[in-house]
Amino acid sequence: MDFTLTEEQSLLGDAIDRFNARTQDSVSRRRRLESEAGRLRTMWHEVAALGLAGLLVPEADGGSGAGMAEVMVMMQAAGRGLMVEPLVATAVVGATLLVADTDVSRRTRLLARLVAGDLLLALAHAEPQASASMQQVLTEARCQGDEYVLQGAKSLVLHGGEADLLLVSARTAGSPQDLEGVSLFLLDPAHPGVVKRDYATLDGHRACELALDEVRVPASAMLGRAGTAAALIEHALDRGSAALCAEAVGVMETLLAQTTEYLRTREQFGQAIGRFQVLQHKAVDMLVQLEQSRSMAYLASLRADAAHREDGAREVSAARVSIARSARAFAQSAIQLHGGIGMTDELPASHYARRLSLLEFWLGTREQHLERYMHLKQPDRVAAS
Amino acid sequence: MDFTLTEEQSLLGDAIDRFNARTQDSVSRRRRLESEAGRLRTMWHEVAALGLAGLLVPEADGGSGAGMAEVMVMMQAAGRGLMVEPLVATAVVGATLLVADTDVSRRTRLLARLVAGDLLLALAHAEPQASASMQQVLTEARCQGDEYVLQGAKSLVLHGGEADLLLVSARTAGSPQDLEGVSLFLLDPAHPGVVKRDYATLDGHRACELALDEVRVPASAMLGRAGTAAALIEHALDRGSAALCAEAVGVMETLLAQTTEYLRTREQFGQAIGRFQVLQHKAVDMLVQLEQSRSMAYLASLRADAAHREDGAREVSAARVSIARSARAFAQSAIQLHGGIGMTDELPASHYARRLSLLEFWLGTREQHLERYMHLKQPDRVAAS
Amino acid sequence: MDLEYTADEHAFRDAVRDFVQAELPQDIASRVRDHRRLSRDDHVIWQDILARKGWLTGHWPSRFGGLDWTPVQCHVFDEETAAAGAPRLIPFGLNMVAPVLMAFGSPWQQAHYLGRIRQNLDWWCQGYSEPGSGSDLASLKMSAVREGDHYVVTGQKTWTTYAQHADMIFCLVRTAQGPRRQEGISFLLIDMHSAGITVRPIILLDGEHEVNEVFFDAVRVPVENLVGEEGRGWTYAKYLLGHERTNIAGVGASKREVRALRELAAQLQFDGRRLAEHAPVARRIAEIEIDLLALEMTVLRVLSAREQAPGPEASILKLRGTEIQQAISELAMDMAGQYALPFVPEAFAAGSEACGVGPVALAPLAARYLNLRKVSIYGGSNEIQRNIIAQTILGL
Amino acid sequence: MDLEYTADEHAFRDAVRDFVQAELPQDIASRVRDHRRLSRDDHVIWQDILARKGWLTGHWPSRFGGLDWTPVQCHVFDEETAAAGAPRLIPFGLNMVAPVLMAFGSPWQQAHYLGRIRQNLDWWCQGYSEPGSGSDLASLKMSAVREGDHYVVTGQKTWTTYAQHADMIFCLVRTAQGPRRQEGISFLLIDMHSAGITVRPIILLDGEHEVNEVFFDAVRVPVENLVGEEGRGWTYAKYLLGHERTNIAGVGASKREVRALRELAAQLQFDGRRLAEHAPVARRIAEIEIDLLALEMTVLRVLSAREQAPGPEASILKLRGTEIQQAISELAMDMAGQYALPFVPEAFAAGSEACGVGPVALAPLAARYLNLRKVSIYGGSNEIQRNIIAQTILGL
Repeated sequence: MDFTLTEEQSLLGDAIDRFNARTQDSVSRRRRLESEAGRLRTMWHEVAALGLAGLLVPEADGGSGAGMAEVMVMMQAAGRGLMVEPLVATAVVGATLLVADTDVSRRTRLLARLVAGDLLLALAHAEPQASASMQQVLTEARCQGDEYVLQGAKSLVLHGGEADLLLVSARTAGSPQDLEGVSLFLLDPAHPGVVKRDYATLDGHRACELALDEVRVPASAMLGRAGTAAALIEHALDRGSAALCAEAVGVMETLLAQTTEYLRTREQFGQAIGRFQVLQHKAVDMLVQLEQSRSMAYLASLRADAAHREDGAREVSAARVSIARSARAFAQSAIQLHGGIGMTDELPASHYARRLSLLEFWLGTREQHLERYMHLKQPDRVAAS
Repeated sequence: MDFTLTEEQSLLGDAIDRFNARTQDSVSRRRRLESEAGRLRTMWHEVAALGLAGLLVPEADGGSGAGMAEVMVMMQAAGRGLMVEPLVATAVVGATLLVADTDVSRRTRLLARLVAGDLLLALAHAEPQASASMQQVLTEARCQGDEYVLQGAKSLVLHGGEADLLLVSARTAGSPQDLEGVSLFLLDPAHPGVVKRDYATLDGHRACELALDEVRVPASAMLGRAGTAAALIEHALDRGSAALCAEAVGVMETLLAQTTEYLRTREQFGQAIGRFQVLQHKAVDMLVQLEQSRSMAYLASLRADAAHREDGAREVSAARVSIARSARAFAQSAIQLHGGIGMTDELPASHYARRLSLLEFWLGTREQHLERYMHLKQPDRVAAS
Repeated sequence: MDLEYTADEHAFRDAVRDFVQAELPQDIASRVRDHRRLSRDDHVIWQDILARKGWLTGHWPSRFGGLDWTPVQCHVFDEETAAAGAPRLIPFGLNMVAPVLMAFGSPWQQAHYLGRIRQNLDWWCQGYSEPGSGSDLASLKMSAVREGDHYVVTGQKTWTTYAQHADMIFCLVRTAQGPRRQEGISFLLIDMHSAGITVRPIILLDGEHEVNEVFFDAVRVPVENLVGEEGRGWTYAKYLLGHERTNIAGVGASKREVRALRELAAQLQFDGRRLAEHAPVARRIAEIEIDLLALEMTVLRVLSAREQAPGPEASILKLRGTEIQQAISELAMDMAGQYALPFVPEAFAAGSEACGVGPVALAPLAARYLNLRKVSIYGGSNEIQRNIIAQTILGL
Repeated sequence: MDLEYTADEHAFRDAVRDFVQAELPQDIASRVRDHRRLSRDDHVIWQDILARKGWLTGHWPSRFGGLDWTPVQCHVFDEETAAAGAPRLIPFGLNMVAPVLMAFGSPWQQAHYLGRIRQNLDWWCQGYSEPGSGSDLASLKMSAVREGDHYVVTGQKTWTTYAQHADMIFCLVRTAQGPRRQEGISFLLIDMHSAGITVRPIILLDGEHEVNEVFFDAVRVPVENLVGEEGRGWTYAKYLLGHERTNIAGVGASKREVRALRELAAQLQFDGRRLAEHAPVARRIAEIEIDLLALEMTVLRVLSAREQAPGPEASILKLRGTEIQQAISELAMDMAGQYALPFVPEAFAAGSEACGVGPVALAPLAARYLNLRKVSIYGGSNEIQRNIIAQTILGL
């Protein structure tokens, strides 16, 4: 059992920190987000040049051939710098799906574009109907000759607006809650019948709603075998979840540093407010939340790396739940300890608090992950064994 | 709307406080509890002499003709003095039931004994099977000629061991969850077939388990009409619940005073520990819990006084839930603020904390009251209107 | 002891309910209920309606044109107007500067300013906080120098709620330097339209523009706008805090919000059932409802206990009131699930049902959750409230 | 980075599991699992079994007769023994005085006392706290006056866990008065069978006798029982706190307790269904389980990060460990429902299934809840732990 990072991993984190110090600030962040894809894409090429876009792509395909440990390092740094680039959508979830493509020539072609930073991806899986299960798929794909006709709606497609290629889950057989019968399609967002509603999210990212009305795609648009995509999607989402866990840790790191710095320098009643015991203890609880979250981010990353196993899924959801609870309390304390200034958009800390507060709603809400945790069978031994 | 006590009510509280100052201390309390009924009974005569046994008995029957406002005053004082006398069992729940007796001569005779302090009562209603409903009755009373044969088991009969007369709920018709079909029987604890298991409870009171094996009683042992006792029992238990609410407030009053006194006098690191902001804020939260509980005790008392109505029941359960939550946190803080000494049996504060911690399990647990609250229909306007 | 409302109080409730039903514009009410942004006009229109009825200042003493409402009447009024979706009354004139003027104002100030407040002619704001002063109010620096029959005011206020709408501001200013910081503070009424005043918006983390910085550059204020004596401003400010008739616990609005939670839970689906049947949600609603009931009883107890305004008990009401408001907003956001995420500013505006993403009621919930973080900070942070209780009630 | 156990660690786990299964007396294990009272013998028998195997001191360095277990091995050992229902090891000799003797003890002390601890020959207890000293340990007063080759010790210790069973006590005593209270404190080993020692029980609020007052009336202690130098006791005490190898987070025992919660929930009925299907209970169990998983990962992280003992991170482990222990005991009491109430002391003793009221597993749960209030108080209260973290890690 070993929690230490390799030198390479540490260097990766440092490189991203340096990159962020140069590029990430409130103004440029907002500009990138509010602009159309152009500006975002320029930055994404720089991100790709750091090796981040192809982090999970095998070396044989031109990528870094890294695993979830490196994703954890990357996402912690992304959190520290509050990056708004679509790392989770493209480099983690998207890459995991593309790597699994069995159409070798397409796989090679797309991975090359991915690694080069020329391909933004988005998984369109969640749907408007709230459900305890993250695996519910109502969207249908009817087989007609050598075509499939997609019909349905997708919600909260992370960075779907900017994506060059959508990965859409749809049901080719079975009923909404079945694991069997879910297939995955590669879809050009400009395809006839695809209606996108693109919007900003409160935590500084972007998403879209997707309406699919009689969207006809060739059978070859399918990734993998018909009806067998559920496990792959779950695995990709678990990797996305692990990435969010790591990002939360990074966000907390910066936010705790900002908060303690404020406590040390802000004076009231003739002394630094960090001298007040109640504020000290609140900051201590933040540290405890951070350290628990860090532990859970390790667990999630390592479990999402292994071949997808049931106890892996359970522990990824445990990590999401644990970090969601910590993050909620942590963000509340950070704002409270900053006082009025912590409520303002002017202060970077409030952006970190906002991201931290909303993170738990992406890729399965806390409620969904808790239900999933409770319903997955407990293995004989729970932790790390 | 008026929350002020009358002068008479204030005097009642003062009289009980004086009585407790004279009679209630850890040693005598323990002796009374550990002894057989004798010693307890001597004290009970003194309690009766204060007018407490017959507080709810109409003046025409020799009682004080008081209402739940006076019960609130009495129970707050009982809580302040940590009385272990069976006020709830006899003077509140028992008296409420006896007053409803339709057999006039028996009613007159028993109420006279009650007022004089010569009659200890216990309602045997709860049963061993855990249920969300407080109204479940599995114990059966089969009618055989002009007799009933009782068969079943009762649990946690508050002060059942000392009682001269048991009031036993049993089903003469219907199925376990039905409100219809529940009857109430007066039962001599020495009756053949009645097996009592008497024991102390962790919060310094006593209770018994009751096994009823082919217990034959005459039809006249029934109180009220067959099958109609559920509403009466519910009303009596709601009054008992209101009394427990008021007692919790009294316990908190003393315990908060003991705690703040300790904070003011105990020194550590060269100053009174009450100077530490974290401890101050914990004490403040205790005060807030006390004041919220006080408000809810008012509400419970007044609602349990009125003719029994559905929104009354709902608000009594709301009060029990609210006070249970406050009491749990309050007792924990009281112990924590006292440190090690708060853990010891030697310190009176620990007895108060123990009572406060366990109160929520009597006459319906917090869980049962919360379920009841949620299942009773919400009236158009909730509070105090 | 009697917790039932009297017949008079019931009659009053009916009168308020009938009036609100007849007079409150429905478009305003629906914006309030749906947590949309309110315009200056929304507030002014509703306050004008109340002013015409005399109810804007029903809680004022009759000698200042009020109706001598009892505390219970005030509570009933708050509850009924909030339930119907009325905007909260802007308190700065009605409940903050007014009591100070009644106690310490000159006859001219009373006649002029109280009259205009009663008729809803001026929008007031509060000039207390300064950059760096925060909870430590007495450290304020904004100076007022006497020149003839004017004060010349220079400095800065911050966190000034609705300064962008205001006609008047009441300010604590420093008129003298002394060893005790509380001395040398004066209480000044300043016309927001004066030359030299600049208002700069502060955008909150939910994108809302509620508070501002207000800059004063040699603003000339007539001396008749000094309240009471020079140098006694700190005393008046403390008096204000103690006599603020604002419904500090916010019970009426929270009751409306809890009803909204119930309605939302009844509408939304989760796993094909109503969210209201999802045990964890049902339980959280019930527990908040019970907390709110306990708070309401405490408010009534405090109000009934004395004719005059509550002292440190107000801190208890503020603590619990804000904790409950935050708990409601937290549950609401949780109920929104993934639809907590979208941020479509147009969806916050009036009549914009078409713009949102997901069920329209969900659009503002996460922003509202973030916005309500403020209630445990402003008006004396909850830490300060606990300090006050520890010192004044517990004697620690 | 690799969170899987190595093959060696798996083999070690299997060895521990097999040994415990073969050797742990079942009557002792069932008393532990059912929260019954343990006798002195229960502890001694189990520790003797471990001592014979060499595992009582597996975590000690080999030069003192230990097995040089890695931190991960220690964790595995704790987890497996706790899971099987082994009594916790009495830490005062093994994990508290031992590291001090290894670092500062004389060769004779090391040979004599460490040897006897390894063989489980002495039951040790800890003499730190005094009446009035509480968290402010340096205020201690018990005096030791040098007379020839003895110290004469007079004073009182309190909160002394299992003093009634102990053969030896290690004490902080005052050998000199000085301006700095920390100076003048010495570290002394005292035979509990010495003349002049009286042990008085302190009964806790759950009726349990765990702690004691210990009175010292001119007790004569040979000077060779002074550890290190006179007047340096405070340094040794701080070293002890930093090197305490006690499993401060109690993960193994808490995992056993969570399993017990699950079993209880599967047995008990509520409304005719298993309590495990009652959503609020199922959810609380899940949340505790998740908290415990996070704690376990943190323990492993801290243990793996360094060969030497954790510093201020230990405070984090203590905080979360005790919070989780208390949360488990709270849920267990709630699950007992009305059967939380009966207090039948005989039901706490061994083999007393017949005496209880209600389901036998429920009898000790409320008393245990009350008893576990202590864990956030002793060993440095959780407030003190937070102070430590604020100062040493956050630099506030």
